[in-house]
Amino acid sequence: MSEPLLSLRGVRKEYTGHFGRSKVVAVDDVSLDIRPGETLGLVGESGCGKTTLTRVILRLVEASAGEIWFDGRELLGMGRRELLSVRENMQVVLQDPYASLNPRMRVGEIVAEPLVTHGRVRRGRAEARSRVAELLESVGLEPGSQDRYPHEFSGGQRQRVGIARALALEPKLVICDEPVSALDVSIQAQIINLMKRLQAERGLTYLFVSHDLSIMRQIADRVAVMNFGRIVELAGTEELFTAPRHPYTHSLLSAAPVADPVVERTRRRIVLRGDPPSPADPPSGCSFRTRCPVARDECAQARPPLEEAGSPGHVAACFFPVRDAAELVS
Amino acid sequence: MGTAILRALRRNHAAKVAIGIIALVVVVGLFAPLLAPHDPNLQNLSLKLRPPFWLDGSEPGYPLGTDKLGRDVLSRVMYGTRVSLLVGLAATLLSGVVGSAVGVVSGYYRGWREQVFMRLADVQLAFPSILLALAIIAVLGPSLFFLILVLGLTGWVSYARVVRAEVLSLRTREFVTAARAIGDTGPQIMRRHLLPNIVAPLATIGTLQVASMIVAEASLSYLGLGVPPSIPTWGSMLADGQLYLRGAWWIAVFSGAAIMMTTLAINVTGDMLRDVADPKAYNR
Amino acid sequence: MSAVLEINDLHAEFRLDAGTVKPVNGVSLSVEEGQTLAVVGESGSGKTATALSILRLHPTPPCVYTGGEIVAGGRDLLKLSEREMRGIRGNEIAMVFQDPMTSLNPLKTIGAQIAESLRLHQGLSRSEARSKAVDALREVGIPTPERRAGEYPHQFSGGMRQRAMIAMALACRPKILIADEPTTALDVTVQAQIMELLAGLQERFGMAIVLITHDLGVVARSADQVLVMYGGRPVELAPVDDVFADPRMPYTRALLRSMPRGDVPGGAPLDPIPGAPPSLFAPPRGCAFHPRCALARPECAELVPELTEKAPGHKAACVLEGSLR
Amino acid sequence: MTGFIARRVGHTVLVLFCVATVSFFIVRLAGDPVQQMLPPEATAEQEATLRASLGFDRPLLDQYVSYMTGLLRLDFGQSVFFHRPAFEVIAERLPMTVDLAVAAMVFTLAVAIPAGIVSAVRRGTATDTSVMASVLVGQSTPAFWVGILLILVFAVNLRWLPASGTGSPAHLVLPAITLGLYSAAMIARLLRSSLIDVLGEDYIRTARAKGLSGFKAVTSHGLRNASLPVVTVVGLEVGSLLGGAILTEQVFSWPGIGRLTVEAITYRDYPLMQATVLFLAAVFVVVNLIVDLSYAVLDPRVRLT
Amino acid sequence: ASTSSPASGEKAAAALRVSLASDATTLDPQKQGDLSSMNVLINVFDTITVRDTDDKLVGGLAERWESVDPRTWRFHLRQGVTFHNGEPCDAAAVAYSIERLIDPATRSPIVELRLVTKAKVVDDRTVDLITKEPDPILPAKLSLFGGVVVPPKYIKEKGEQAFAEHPVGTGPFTFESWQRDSQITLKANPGYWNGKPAVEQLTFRVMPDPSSSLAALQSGEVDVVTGLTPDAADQLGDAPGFKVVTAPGVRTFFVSLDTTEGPLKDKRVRQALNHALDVPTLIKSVLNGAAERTPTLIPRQAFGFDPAIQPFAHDLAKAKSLLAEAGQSGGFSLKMSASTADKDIAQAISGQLAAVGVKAEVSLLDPATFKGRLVSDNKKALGAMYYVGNSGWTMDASSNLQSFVRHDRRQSRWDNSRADELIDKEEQSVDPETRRKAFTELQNLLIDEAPFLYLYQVSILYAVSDKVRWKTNANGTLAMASAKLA
Ligand SMILES: Nc1ncnc2c1ncn2[C@@H]1O[C@H](COP(=O)(O)OP(=O)(O)OP(=O)(O)O)[C@@H](O)[C@H]1O
Ligand SMILES: Nc1ncnc2c1ncn2[C@@H]1O[C@H](COP(=O)(O)OP(=O)(O)OP(=O)(O)O)[C@@H](O)[C@H]1O
Ligand SMILES: [Mg+2]
Ligand SMILES: [Mg+2]
Repeated sequence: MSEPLLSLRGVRKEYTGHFGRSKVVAVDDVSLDIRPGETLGLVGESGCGKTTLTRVILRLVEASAGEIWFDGRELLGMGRRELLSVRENMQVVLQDPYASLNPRMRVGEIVAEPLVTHGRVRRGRAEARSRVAELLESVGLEPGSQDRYPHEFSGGQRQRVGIARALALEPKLVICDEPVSALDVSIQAQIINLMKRLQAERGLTYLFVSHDLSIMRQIADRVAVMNFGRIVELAGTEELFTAPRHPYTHSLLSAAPVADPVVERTRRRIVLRGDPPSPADPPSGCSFRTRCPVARDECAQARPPLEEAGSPGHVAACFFPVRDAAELVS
Repeated sequence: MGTAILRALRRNHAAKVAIGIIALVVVVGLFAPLLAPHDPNLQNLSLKLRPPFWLDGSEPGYPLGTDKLGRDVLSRVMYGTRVSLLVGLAATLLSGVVGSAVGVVSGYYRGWREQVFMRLADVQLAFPSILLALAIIAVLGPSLFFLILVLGLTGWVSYARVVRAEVLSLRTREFVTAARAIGDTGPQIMRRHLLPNIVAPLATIGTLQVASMIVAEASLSYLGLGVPPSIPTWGSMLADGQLYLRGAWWIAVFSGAAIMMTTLAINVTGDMLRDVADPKAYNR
Repeated sequence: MSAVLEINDLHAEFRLDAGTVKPVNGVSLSVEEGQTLAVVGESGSGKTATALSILRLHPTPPCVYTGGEIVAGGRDLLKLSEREMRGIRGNEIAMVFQDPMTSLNPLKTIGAQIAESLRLHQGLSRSEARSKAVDALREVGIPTPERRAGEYPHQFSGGMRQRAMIAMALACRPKILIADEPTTALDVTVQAQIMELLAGLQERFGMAIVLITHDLGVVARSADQVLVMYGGRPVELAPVDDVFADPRMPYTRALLRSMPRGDVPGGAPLDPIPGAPPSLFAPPRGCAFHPRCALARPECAELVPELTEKAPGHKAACVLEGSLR
Repeated sequence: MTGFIARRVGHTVLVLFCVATVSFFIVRLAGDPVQQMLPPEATAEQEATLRASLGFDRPLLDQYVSYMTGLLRLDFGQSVFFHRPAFEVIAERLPMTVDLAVAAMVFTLAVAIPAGIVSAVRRGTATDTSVMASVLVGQSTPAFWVGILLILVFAVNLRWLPASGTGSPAHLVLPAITLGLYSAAMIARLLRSSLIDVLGEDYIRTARAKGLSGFKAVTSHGLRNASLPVVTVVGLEVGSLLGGAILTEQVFSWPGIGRLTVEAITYRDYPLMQATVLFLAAVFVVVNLIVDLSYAVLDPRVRLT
Repeated sequence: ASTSSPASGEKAAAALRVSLASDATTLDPQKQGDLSSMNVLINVFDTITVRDTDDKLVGGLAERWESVDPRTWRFHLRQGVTFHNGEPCDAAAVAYSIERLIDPATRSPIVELRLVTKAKVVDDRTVDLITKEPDPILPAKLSLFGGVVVPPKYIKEKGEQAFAEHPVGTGPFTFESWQRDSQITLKANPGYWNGKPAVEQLTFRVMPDPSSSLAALQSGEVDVVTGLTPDAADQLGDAPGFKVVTAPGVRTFFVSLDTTEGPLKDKRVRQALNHALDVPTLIKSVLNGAAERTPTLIPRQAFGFDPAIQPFAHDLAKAKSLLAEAGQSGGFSLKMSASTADKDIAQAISGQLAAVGVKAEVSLLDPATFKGRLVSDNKKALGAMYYVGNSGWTMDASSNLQSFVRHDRRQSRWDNSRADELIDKEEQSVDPETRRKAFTELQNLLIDEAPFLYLYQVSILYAVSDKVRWKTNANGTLAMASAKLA
């Protein structure tokens, strides 16, 4: 297997509130490898730390601990200049297509901005225009859209602009933080297809964040499940969907509705009890235990480590990995 | 924004009238030397306190009457336009530039810069501006420039606060995150992404402030802290005329009407701008 | 069983300065006691507009109800005075909104907000209303409701807020509950809890639910009948199985095909609907879907199809006849 | 909470320290009380003698240090002209100032709240337009002008109210209106726009869906939410009502702090100028501290940390 | 205070309400130097000598006085005068008062007694004032607050602070109450040595805005409005029941010229400017006639005024030819400072000078700044010209010339050795004839050399309701003892 493009080792991020407000551990001891050319999916519930993890990787927020290796270089200790060169190879597509484009800039300027910042082209030059036109075309927008403002576009088109901006520098890694969750279902599919096509054409590597498991199944090669700042399960996509080990993964899979009334009527669902705990006041031991249908006393004592569970490359953090979903349905 | 303004205008008749008034005022101000029938400072003591043309005792050639030194009220009101607008605009611009810079920097960087600037703003707000005006004008003598300086210096805080609040919310917006991910530096982000997005609220407070600066000039004139007397201003005419309200009311009334109309027009325009700038509040 | 709510050819439009939009354009539907009608459609298709029209909650102006009738409890709601309408809102017909954070007043306690409608409609005293509010919270599964009733919305998690909204809506035992995307803002696990809760409460109290959603999965799970909307018009109305098994409107079919499915292995490219939903300010001529429709015919650009019965109990608005499979 | 208060008190002290320092130097820019005290025909020796006996001949830094150390002992210095402690001179005016400020605030709120509500609820109608137009007229008319017009109408022509002076509640009416007009206009506008924002919030729709009438929804759900941004401005306005009443006090011969400030300035009475500036600043910061604290009362989400 | 309610009618019989533009600073008569305080205190305290309503110097607390030697003035006191608290006003009290005034610790802003070194009690009713140099006009100076007499025992017992809070004098009114910046109430002193005043109660109301004080007069809240400018007085118009009273005053206005440099160095230019001014028109138009022309710096009532001296005639042709002679036919520009209070007149003067090509750019300063610059050691602080007034309350020409003429005086910008000699002569001689001659020569010199632009002495204006009978004296302080209410 090839060297990982991105490697996280023990990454941790704490947010400390001002003046004695309790601290939140948003990302807790995360280690991950992303191989060149693959799509690693990251799922988890709201507030589990997905966005924070992507921002730590992009060094938009400073990690509290750990190491991040990208393309053989350690990111966290880098200075500003060095970081700028890394950024050429690591770009981001953000969630909200309405908020992620500056409403006062023309689409052409938005897409050209990375090129300008990195000195590839000069603002407003013909060369910049033609490069932008190419990029827009590759994401399925008319080259003539350059002179229009974001609000003149629909959500899906805006997300295409966001993707074009991310691709402008021809990065190796694109980090996608919920790129389709703000879009309509009919548009989601367009964007997912586009991203898959671009990956195939350009050999891109994706870190793809979503809370929607059905999208993960379509796009990811491997999926990491995150809960309370930690990776609780990581496996190849099909393996994860067919043979999950962590009760949390099970509950996620079971909760996601399927667009088929026949299936829905026959499905046996795991409905979790209670509410997710507050991040400011996490439970001891395994953080899922308060809602876990199979939790035992041991789960409160210590944190289960991420260990090989079943097939190679499948890891889960549970003292009592689930073998059969029936165990969970009460 | 431009088309939005036009669209808003089509609908908003008050704003149409308001912009018409502002245009008129600007034209009168610019071309006062051509339009005014007299030198505004030309005195004719034998023609003092003549009433406007429709009253008995009026003097031909002085349609709005004369003041106590026999100067033409119409010409003075026309010339006054220049100074009032100049004071209003320049002071607003000055406070706008200072305030926005402070606001953007403290909102974007936060930390010690924010602390320093916000404490400074507290001091400024807590310090009575009249004293500042007096000190500056007493030391440096009355002049247009210092008047603008004083008004400008006392007005920056409102910009700084609004801009800072605006920037605090903008900086968490995703397009700023995107710009940081691209590698834009702080100054680049402030210039390319933050400033263009606060223009609308700035324009709004700006217009409102122009109006209050015009009124403030009048108040300082009343306290004798205005511009040199050779420069006719609405404010000083209003202040002078206050004494004559019962007899020669026209001295104050025409300048007062000019102030009121202009500030009203500016305020209406400002309201319209705010509605345009905040479509959420508008389409409801 | 008879329909507790029946809407016939409802039209509502917004007369804005920038133009007139018609988000509710000939909507007809009916719901029976204990049944759930799901309204689906893309963003901007008029789902919320329809829901708010039922309670006449749109601001007037700019909204004008230009036609149709809304029959509930034997009366046409459009003909009632505002005063009479107030007696119906929250009492006979209640509503749950999408975003439980913004739909609750941040400055009032949860208990007070629930008690408000009890005092209004049932004339209860402050303390009676208060204790009934606690009961209502208990019904929706909030632990220690006595204490929680005195807390503010920000002290609740998202799921709890939505439960509180439901408790508020159900406090007066309405016959009809309109739920506008009640779970969209929530996590899947919490979403499942809420849907479960609604189903349980529907069983207990036998109310009719109009469930507005854009999630076909949610529809599949909870609906009896489905109304599909597109561009402000109803385009398909049928029992849930029929809609999924044999959609008669190309839009519905395309929507179903474009859905990524979590229960089948991925790999094959998805089948998206090209283009974007129509603007309500400048709707396309003819069938609003025709520019995106793979099966469009020339006449689709001219004529606006009515909602007609294509199969027993299965209505669709399309020139095509017969199954689309 | 205690942390918050401690921090804010720290800020307050810092701000007051800066104000004291700035005012100390600024008043000295504007000229000398000795020159104002003596008639022009005084000789240079007479001037020097008086200056020395007042201590203004000492090095500036010396004077600054003793002023600041005096402040620590709450000694604000001795008014040169009034021959009394500056603090006493100010304290004496305080009741009048407070009377006027309170009356003006009452007027302000009594006008602004209904005006703001009506025009927000009737947004876009003729009512809204006319209310807002009058509000704008109020905002663009200088106080000295409003004051004299009120006097001419209500005191001279109608003889309903006294033209100036103090003594009875009737004396308060005209100055309170004059003083409160600008704030009333400003708060009405602010309340309107903030209420319009709030009326578009989802929870207002929720309230209406519950069966509340539009009016009830505004009063029981809208007002308190809309009051949050308004309270800040009310706080700032209280500060300016207490200290900024200069023109109004002048026109109505009202013996308050504003006129004292003008007197201190015209006499160049350093200690008194410094003391009034410091006093006004203190009022301002304290009022705003109270405003911040009141957020916590108004808004349960605000935790003072 | 009363409103316009009918109640004011009955009170009016005994109570007189007078508006003041600003409040007294302190009621210790020796610690103030401002007109507002004096206006009040003149009614509570007596001075050693007095100006009567015809401006003659007459006895106050002293019945008569004489010069014992050039450096000693002897004052014979009136008998049986007591302070309001019953304390006798005897020679000891007078001596105490003078000594208190000249003691630096008192920090008195009253400067007239600068030459007095000592007050000596000769007997119970006789006091000698010793000066370090001859002071021929000392008795006149004592008609001002330099000659105020304060109660020694009261001050010693109650302290300075209490005295200022509740002043006790020998005057026609006793102090009642003081609400600062609002009003001061006095009561008639039944035991006043000069007879009980007709007015039972005297109230001073502080009203800084002239428009509103006139409004208060019309609405019946005050009976007398003082401190009016001609413009303000004009506003009362012909409202029935009220009138504006004009009384001759001594405050004399002129424009100081910087004769030490620039075009104004040339005496022809200075004469030209004097000819260019049309003072009668200024008086008529800008001051509404409320002033009287003065040929030089000396008002008519003052000792030393020579009625033979003719003022400059308004003569533009002559002015132009003089300018041409001086090589200034093209005109020139310079700055003219004035206090904001004199805004109009300064502009009008500038407007008249413009007729001969002289551009005098008016620079207005707030009164305090103006005064600060006027008395500063920088004689150029106010520019080449400034418009200023001089009170000259002693009604002796000496006071009018004192600080402006002799080259070493603080406000002098003229260096003329003959003038200096003449000043020395009038200031040091106690012989009236010698002094009169010196003044006459000085006035001629002032006309010839024209180191100033000579203007006018302004009248004192006040508005009264018809029921008030009262006449002010020329120094303009509000001695109300003689006032009556109809
Ligand atoms: N700037 C911040 N300061 C303090 N806490 C933060 C900050 N940003 C995020 N958090 C907290 O960190 C935790 C993780 O947040 P994060 O945004 O990474 O979650 P997420 O998985 O992306 O959630 P979502 O699905 O809602 O986007 C949350 O509890 C959040 O409240
Ligand atoms: N109050 C209003 N004023 C003007 N236009 C409105 C108003 N409410 C709705 N509309 C218009 O009606 C159309 C339908 O809106 P509606 O909210 O019903 O859509 P929806 O189907 O609920 O979409 P979503 O899934 O985004 O909630 C929108 O395009 C909107 O422009
Ligand atoms: Mg996120
Ligand atoms: Mg909706």
